[in-house]
Amino acid sequence: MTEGIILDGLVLMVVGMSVVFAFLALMIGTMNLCAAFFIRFAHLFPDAPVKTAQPASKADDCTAIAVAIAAIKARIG
Amino acid sequence: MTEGIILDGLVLMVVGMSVVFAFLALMIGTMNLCAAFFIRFAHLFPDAPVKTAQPASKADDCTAIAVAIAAIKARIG
Amino acid sequence: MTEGIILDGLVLMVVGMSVVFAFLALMIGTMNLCAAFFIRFAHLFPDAPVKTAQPASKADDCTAIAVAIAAIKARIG
Amino acid sequence: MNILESFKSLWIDTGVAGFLATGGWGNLIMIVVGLILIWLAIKKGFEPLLLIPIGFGGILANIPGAGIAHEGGFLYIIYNMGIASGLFPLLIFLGVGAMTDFGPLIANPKTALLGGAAQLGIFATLIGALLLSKYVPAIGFDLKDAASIGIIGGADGPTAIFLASRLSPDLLGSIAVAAYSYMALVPIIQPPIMRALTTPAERMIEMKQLRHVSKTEKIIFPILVLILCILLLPSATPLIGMLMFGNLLKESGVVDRLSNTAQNELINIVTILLGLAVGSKLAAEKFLTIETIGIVLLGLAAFCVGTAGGVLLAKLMNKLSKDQINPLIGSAGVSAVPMAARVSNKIGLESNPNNFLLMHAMGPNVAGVIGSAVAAGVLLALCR
Amino acid sequence: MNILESFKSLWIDTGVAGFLATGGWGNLIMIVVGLILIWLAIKKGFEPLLLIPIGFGGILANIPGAGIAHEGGFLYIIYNMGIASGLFPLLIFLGVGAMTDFGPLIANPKTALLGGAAQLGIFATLIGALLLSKYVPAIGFDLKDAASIGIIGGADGPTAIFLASRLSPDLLGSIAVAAYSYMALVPIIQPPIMRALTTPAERMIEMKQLRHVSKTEKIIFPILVLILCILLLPSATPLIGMLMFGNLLKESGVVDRLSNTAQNELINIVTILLGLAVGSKLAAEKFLTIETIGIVLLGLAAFCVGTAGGVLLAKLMNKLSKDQINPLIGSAGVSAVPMAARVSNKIGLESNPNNFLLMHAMGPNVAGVIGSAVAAGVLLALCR
Amino acid sequence: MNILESFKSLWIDTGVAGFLATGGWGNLIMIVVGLILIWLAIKKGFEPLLLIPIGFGGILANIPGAGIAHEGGFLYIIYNMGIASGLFPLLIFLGVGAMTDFGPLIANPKTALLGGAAQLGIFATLIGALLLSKYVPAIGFDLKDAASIGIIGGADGPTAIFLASRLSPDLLGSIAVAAYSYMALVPIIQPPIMRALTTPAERMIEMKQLRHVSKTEKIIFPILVLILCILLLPSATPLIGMLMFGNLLKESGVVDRLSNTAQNELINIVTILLGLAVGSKLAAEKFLTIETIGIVLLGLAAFCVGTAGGVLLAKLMNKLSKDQINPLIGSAGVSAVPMAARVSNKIGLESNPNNFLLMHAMGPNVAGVIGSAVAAGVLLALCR
Ligand code: NA
Ligand code: NA
Ligand code: NA
Repeated sequence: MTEGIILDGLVLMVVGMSVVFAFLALMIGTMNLCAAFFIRFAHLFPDAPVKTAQPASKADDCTAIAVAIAAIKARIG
Repeated sequence: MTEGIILDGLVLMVVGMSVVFAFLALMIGTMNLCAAFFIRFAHLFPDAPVKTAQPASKADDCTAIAVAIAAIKARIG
Repeated sequence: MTEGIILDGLVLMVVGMSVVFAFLALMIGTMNLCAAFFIRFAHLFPDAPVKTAQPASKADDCTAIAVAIAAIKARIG
Repeated sequence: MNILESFKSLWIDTGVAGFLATGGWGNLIMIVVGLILIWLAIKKGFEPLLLIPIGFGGILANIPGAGIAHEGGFLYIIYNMGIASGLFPLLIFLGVGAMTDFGPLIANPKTALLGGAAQLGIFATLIGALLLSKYVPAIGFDLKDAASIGIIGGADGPTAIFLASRLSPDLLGSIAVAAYSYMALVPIIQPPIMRALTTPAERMIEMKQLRHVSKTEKIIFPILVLILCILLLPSATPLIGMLMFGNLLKESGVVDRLSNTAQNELINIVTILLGLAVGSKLAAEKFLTIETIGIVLLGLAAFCVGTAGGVLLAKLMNKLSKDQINPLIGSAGVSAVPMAARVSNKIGLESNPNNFLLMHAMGPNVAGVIGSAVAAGVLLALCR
Repeated sequence: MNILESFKSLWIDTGVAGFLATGGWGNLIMIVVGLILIWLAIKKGFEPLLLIPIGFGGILANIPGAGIAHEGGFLYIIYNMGIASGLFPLLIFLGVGAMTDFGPLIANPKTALLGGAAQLGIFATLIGALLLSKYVPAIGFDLKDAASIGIIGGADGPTAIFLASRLSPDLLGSIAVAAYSYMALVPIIQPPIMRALTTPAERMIEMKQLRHVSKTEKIIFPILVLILCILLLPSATPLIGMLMFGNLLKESGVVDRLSNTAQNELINIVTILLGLAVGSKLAAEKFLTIETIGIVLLGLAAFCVGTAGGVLLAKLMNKLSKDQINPLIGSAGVSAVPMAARVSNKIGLESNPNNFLLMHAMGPNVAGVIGSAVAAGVLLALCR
Repeated sequence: MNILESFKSLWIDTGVAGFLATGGWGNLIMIVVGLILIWLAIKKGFEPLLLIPIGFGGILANIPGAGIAHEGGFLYIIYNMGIASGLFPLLIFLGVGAMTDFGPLIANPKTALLGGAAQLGIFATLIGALLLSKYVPAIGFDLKDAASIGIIGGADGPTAIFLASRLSPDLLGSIAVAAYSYMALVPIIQPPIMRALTTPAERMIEMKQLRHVSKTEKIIFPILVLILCILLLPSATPLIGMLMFGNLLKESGVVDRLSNTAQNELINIVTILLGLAVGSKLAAEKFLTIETIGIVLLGLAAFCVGTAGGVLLAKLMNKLSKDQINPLIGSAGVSAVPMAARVSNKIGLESNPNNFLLMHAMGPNVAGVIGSAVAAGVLLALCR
């Protein structure tokens, strides 16, 4: 039986390493696809940080108090 | 029975909106009383931020270390 | 019986105060030993703040990004 | 254990196999839904603080075989710890209270009524839900479900989550998603209604400067509201109580370290966990139903009716009261703080470039939060 | 469901109806008590960080019908999570440890004895409580209650809450309120006693400058105290252990991010929840009794005896030791950090304008924290 | 109750008596072990953020009679709340994700394979553990124990704690201590292996500048990895999911307040509690065994094999791929972020003073975190 358990260990090693490599290989593949896509269409994705509605609309705030309140629900809801 | 449940909905609407308005109306009333009171006796409530004992007594602190320690229990207890 | 409980209180007082003083006395004793030791060998304990490995090794960081990442596992994981 | 068996058992556990198994397609769709929520949050700025965690929680909850949202799973544990117990929404209300300035409401109390009128959306939607379940065979909302759907009209996240978690937890996911999505859409939903119900002349009305509010009044306000709530509607005191506790921490001026923690670290930590836990309720079998479509439509109706209610009462008050009221501030009564108030300000500026309504709209706006908490209290008291 | 019935059922649930119901007046009074605590905290600066949450929790706990402090209510949940388990007071001790500088004690170890003498208040009060319950028929404190009341004399919040939650949870509310109130009153309670027990000459004594304490000594101190506590009194190690763990985080100098979080966000979050949970123990039926009056009087006695004990031992030590000790620093032994040390400093300055006792008083002051934790350990060990 | 009896009962409870009682010596040794861990953390800078709390927790857990780590004790409560439930390691992974920049990996994807090869240490050690328990009578590790020991080779704290708490909680203490200690020793363990397996020529290889990675790619990456994990290995999704959730919070750029809290206050609070709870598993009867020596030796082997695996694959890839790869970055695949990457950089600079490998090594380094989480998923799926 202890034989058996050592074998189990070997099985785990084979299976485990294969899964790890399979996972990472697939990850690399998709990342390369992504990369290719983004390098090809880079112009479509200006690197400006994404904006949320609220900082945008913060423009029309006009008093200090408003800014204070702006923190509320828009942030948390 | 489904008739009944729709009626229940109408009942909830009537009761609910009345309670909401009653609550807010009472709130407005008491707020107006408050306001009247405070506008009348404004001079009694100087708008200086309320002080706690410890900032007050911080006066007699004389070393940096004391300030550090002052944070302790007086803050939390 | 209520007599008994008052006596219990007195016992607690005697025992309690003795333990409190015993504890603090021992504490004072060990602290004095420590102090004696440290005053004797002060030169062995330069008062420089203790350093951890990572700030030390931060030296060989060469890009902003590295500093950002430096925060990770070395800190937590 | 042998290699083939092991690979086979791993294969059976894979998501691929899971999605192909019976019912698996549902999980797949829900994961896509979660991704859409995340996309809306990041690219369209839809309430990202809530919709990113909710969307992510929805994805995690629908991973076949992982059981993250089932007994023993960590989202299940977080849900029971914070939402089934009611703690998370209440702690968020604590932080919201510590962030809220009731000054504009104290300065012009009567605008609070607008925060009441806007709650019409809640009850109208409740009836709508009951009618739907009567006439649409595929939909079967009972009174509790209807109440939970109605509260979407409160346009207030924690209140909706608190009520739904008490009355119909199964709908919590879709209700929270609808509530937060429509809050994000307020700038698109409200303006047409506001324009339709007001005349150019009304939209140009300038309101007189708000009076100064003293520190003492601001300290007394939360206590006063709490006392009123205790006297009239104890079932609303957990919500109103924590909101006012947070506000008292802020206004008292003597416990800034507690107030700051409540409105920053504490609310942030709770938001992350609350979002994930709400997402864990986006189970395919509950979400992928005609009922969800019903909830989405009803939620939209709720916002519209609430907006209309607020604007119409504002028109009426403008007729009756001695100093003028611009009806545009009525729509702010739906809460959705501070978005709705900003919308009032924006539409006001369109027709009168130097008419700043923001501060005037903040009154009904924060009153709307109180109003929907009160409405939730009534529903809790009568639908239990 | 019909309109009249609904209004009636809502009316029955109102606080108004609740207060008019049998026993309701008690809740009403407790709510007033809560408001008074909040008023004292805000207007008089009575330990606001604790008394605002405690007062607010007391109000919420006494709302008729809301059941916020009963099984299923959120304060009930918070209480069990944090106080019944003992976690909250220990986490606060963690933060306190991270905020405390034991340097002045390390520089002048013998002053630690003053922190011992001041614990006399604990045990004297314990006996007082037993005498009261013997001679006042309306009062029935058993040994555990007496011990919990005595610990008020420790002038240390977390220790009092930790001990009372273990020995007599029903008295926790009144004990915590008494402890924090008297801590706030230290500047009023102590000076007369200090003046009465000292001669003008003694009050003018100047003490010699404290020696410099090295970083290494400060790192070793918490470990040394923990080891002593392990060897002598394991029952005190949860309290002493967490206090010293916090202090080690601070002094080690290598985990500042943990130390800062422990003394800021973590302690703030726990303080909010702890305060509310303690307040949830201010139930009318427990609080509105002759026993509470007893506790209030005994608490005052505890502070007075403790102060006297410290001062008298200081006088004695001044006689015996070679370098002089100003008896005014003895009163600081009651802990109530740092208020009591400030009082010593203040009274000292009165009789000698350039005699700064603050640093000298910090030694007994922090030793008092250790002393009361040790006393709590003895009571836990013998009263269980 | 009388004085002598009381003193006697206190004496029986003292640590002194406890240490002298049967089995007491074990507790004493464990307390010394805890002190050594704290000393290593403070004086040698061994992962102080974890080893100080773990060491302190170990001391508290071994106080005779205090029962701090037994049912009802506060460390027992914290352990069940946060580790038995799996929450703490997952919340730490959330914070780690929010701190991690996957840019270098996205810029050079193929280096991810190195993060796979280094996981060889996990499985080799697993087999080693089984062999040990076969040939050493005093050691009896079952498959679950072996898997938990193997994961030390993952060189990743939260992953090790998460897996061990699921498969063999009794070994958690020693496994966590071994994992963190060897992570701290990476700068000593890896260099000789790296030098032995590489030629001077290889060590001098300069790699070409990494390309710029756009914001959008960084946002898509965590979602992509999560989807892959869902499709292939749901058992790893709690770990990978929270890691990627944290990273999404960071990269999305729209929820900075959540991201900041996740990587600061939240992770700090959890670290303090996690460390104490892990320490509570340092019970004498479990730790003072031959098995612990086995774990320590196996853990070292795990790091060595992992390092070798990474370096050897890097050599191979360098032969095969068109643009050169410096084998020194292979060792970074063991994770131990960012220490291992720094080591690669350091050794690289030795043989080529203007060859900065840090950024190139960060790719395998962060890939190693993903790799060990995947390995943990396989072990969870097959050893349950
Ligand atoms: Na509302
Ligand atoms: Na004390
Ligand atoms: Na790894």
